Parts: sequence; structure tokens; C-alpha cells
Amino acid sequence: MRIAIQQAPFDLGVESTRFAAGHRDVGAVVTFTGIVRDTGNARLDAMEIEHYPGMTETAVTEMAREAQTRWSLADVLIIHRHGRLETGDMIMMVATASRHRKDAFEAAEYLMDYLKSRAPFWKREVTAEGASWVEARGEDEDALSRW
Amino acid sequence: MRIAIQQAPFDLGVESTRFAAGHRDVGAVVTFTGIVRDTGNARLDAMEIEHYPGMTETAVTEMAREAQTRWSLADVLIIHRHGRLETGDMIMMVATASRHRKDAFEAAEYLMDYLKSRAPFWKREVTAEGASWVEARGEDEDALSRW
Amino acid sequence: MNVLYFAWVRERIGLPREDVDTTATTVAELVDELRAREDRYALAFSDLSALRVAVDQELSDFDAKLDGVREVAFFPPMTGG
Amino acid sequence: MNVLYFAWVRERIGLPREDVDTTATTVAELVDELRAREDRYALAFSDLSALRVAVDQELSDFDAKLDGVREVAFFPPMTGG
Repeated sequence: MRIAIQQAPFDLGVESTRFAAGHRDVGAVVTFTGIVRDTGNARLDAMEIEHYPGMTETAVTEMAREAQTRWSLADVLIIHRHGRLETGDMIMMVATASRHRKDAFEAAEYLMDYLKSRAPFWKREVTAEGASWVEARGEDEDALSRW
Repeated sequence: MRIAIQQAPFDLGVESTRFAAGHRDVGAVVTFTGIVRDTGNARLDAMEIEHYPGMTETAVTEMAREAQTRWSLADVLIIHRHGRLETGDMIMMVATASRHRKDAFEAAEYLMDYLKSRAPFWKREVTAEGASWVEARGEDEDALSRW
Repeated sequence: MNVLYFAWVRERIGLPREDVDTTATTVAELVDELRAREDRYALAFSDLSALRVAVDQELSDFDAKLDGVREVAFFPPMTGG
Repeated sequence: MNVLYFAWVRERIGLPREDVDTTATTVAELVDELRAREDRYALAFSDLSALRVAVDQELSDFDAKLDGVREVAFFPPMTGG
């Protein structure tokens, strides 16, 4: 298990390759990558991500441990950036490894749902018209009820 | 959209990076990678994958097109190998890109469910005790009913 | 008619493909003709529920008509992914 | 008590963190004390349903006791991922 909360960019290719290698008992690897994209109305100049140092690491580690108790996982990787990002930049990634695809998919979705609504990150979008905090979406909160 | 049915290995890192880059409107990329693993009882010497040249390409392309009509996807990638593979070798990968994570996850799971049971590949496991064709699992067939 | 066999169907029949002269109008009739040939065919086609069929490279079923069809393939349930 | 503010709570109050002398026994009492201080606090805490609270870096609620607690944080619903 590896958890990294960092300002620096990460290399999806390197991380995916390293994560998928070296397990004799893994048949399925799922990765999710979150990328900064333009929002509906305005072209984004930047996305700023604030977080709660200390709590972030604890909360994210706890999510990964919980996923490992709920599903049969050989490994879990979570990388989440903070600071100022631009359109096209990778914000975060999750990877799960398991014998079977069902466990790998479900655990990755579980982690994404919890990272969205329970990890202490706050996104702020900066456009030509000004900056505004991204509001939590009801459907993201609702997504937690399936677990 | 890119579909590759090939004997040659592929580089998950290179493919993931290339796939995730260069879309202004993509917020979510999901990848699934299938890897040869030892089975329950015996240590695997090799996995041999037979396929139906011609039909394979058509069937897999059709699955990708169907996923694009069912979900809002910016891009789809499917690579599937055939021939002789060893434990730890990557068999195949699927990648989906979308604005939202729900579409990317669901489309990747849909494609995996269909590739498992509707793409003309047949796996044969070679162990010290001999070779045997992998039997289709009822639960894989059942998985199709959710779509 | 170009007839193809994959996986254990290919192994049991001992051929990956063959050209078959047939008057069959459906896949089921073609199967009956093949079964009547030799034991290895009878064995390969002994349990149709364990077989799948593609007609002109599209997944089909044993009731499918063979009008204008050029290629029929028989194989076990697929195990891709 | 070390009190932290994040995102628009931080912006409204104008501080990322402060040391607060308090006799509050619950988070709700601490909020009442802060509200009474100045308009910017009253504004930040005007709608508790729009706020979340962490007690010693663990997600909690406004009824939580403050016995032995060293750090309380207020912030809007999280938007990670």
C-alpha cells in the first residue's frame, strides 16, 4: 500500500507500470486518474487545491485500509496532489490490484467515492471571471450510500 | 478509439500516458489491465490464447462502439494479446476517458464483461500436470445481465 | 461452406478449418451432417449447450439460416479478457 | 484550543488557524462563542448545514465533546478526487 499526498506532479505511466508489476497472484489492475478539465461555462486558468495536512494522510490511509478489509486486494495505491494545477494536469490517481476484476473495480470506485466526499481537499476554480470554490454535488454524497 | 489485437506485448505505462493526455474535456480516465496469474492449484508454465482472426477485431470494435453510445466517452482504447504468455505478462487492457468518473468506470466494466464472454478468445492453461482449456464461468455470463 | 473450429472443438475434430460441401439450410442441419461423418465429429458436437456458433463472423445460434453464408465457426464459450 | 479554517470558511474569517481560549464543552458551544466575537465569524457560521467539522483530525459533528481535544477544524463539504 502506498499513499502519497503531494504538490509535485506524478507520472501515470511509471506509477501504473510499477504498480502492475511484481505480483504473482494478481490478475486484475484498475487505475483511475482524475484530470483538471474546463468546466461548463468558462475556460479554466487554474485549479487550486487546498487540503488539511495531517488529517488528509490519516483519512486517505484509513480509506485504503477499509477497502482492503472489504475486498480481496493485493495492493492499493493513492496519489493526490494539492496546490495550483492547470487544465490537463493530473490531479490524482487510484490503483487497485486483485485476483479478480470485480474486486479491483469495486474497490477503485469505493475509494473514488470516499476521496470525493470524505478526504479533506477543497477545489477552487480560477477563470477570467474570477475564482470560486467548487461546490460538493449531491450525487457525490449519494454515491456513498451504495457502500 | 483504438483497437489492437496483437501477439506482441504492450507497454501499460506508455499506453496509459498517451491515452490520458491531450483531451481538454476529460476529467476521468479508467484503465483495466488483465495479467496472467497462477491458478488455484498449480503453478502456471504458460497461458496460450487462441482467437478468431477477423471476427475478433469486428466483435471488439462493435463493443467499443456500443460503449460509446451508452456512455459519454471522449475516447476508448482496447488492446488484447493472443499467443503464448507467461505468469505476470499483461494479457489485455481497456481504457476509457470521460468528463465524469461514473461514465468512465461503467464503460470500462461493461467492456470487460463483454470481452470476457463475447469476444472470440479462448484461454488454455499449461501447468506441470498438463494443459487444459479455461472454462467459462457462470458468473461471467451472469455479469452481462446488468447491462 | 468454410467451417472453422476453435479451442477444444478444433482439438477434438483435429482440424482448424475445412471446406464442407453441404445442402444444409440451417446451422443445426449442418451439425447433423457433420455428426454423421465420423466419431470425432459426433464427439465434438455431442452437447450443443457447450458450444457456440458464429455465422459469417457474427455470434449466432443453431437455428440460423445458411442462405448466402460463406463461413460458419464452432467453439466453446469464450474466455477473453 | 487550536482552531483551523479551510476553503471559504478560512476566507470569511480571514485566518487559516488561531489559538482560542474557550470554556466550551462541545463543538456547538465553541461555534456559539466564535459567532459572538465578530460579524465575520457570525457570517462564516451562519449556516451550519453548509459546514463540516473535524475534531483532532477526524471527521465529527457539532455535538462532539471537547474533553481533551487539542484541534478543531471547520470547513465546507469536501471536494477531493
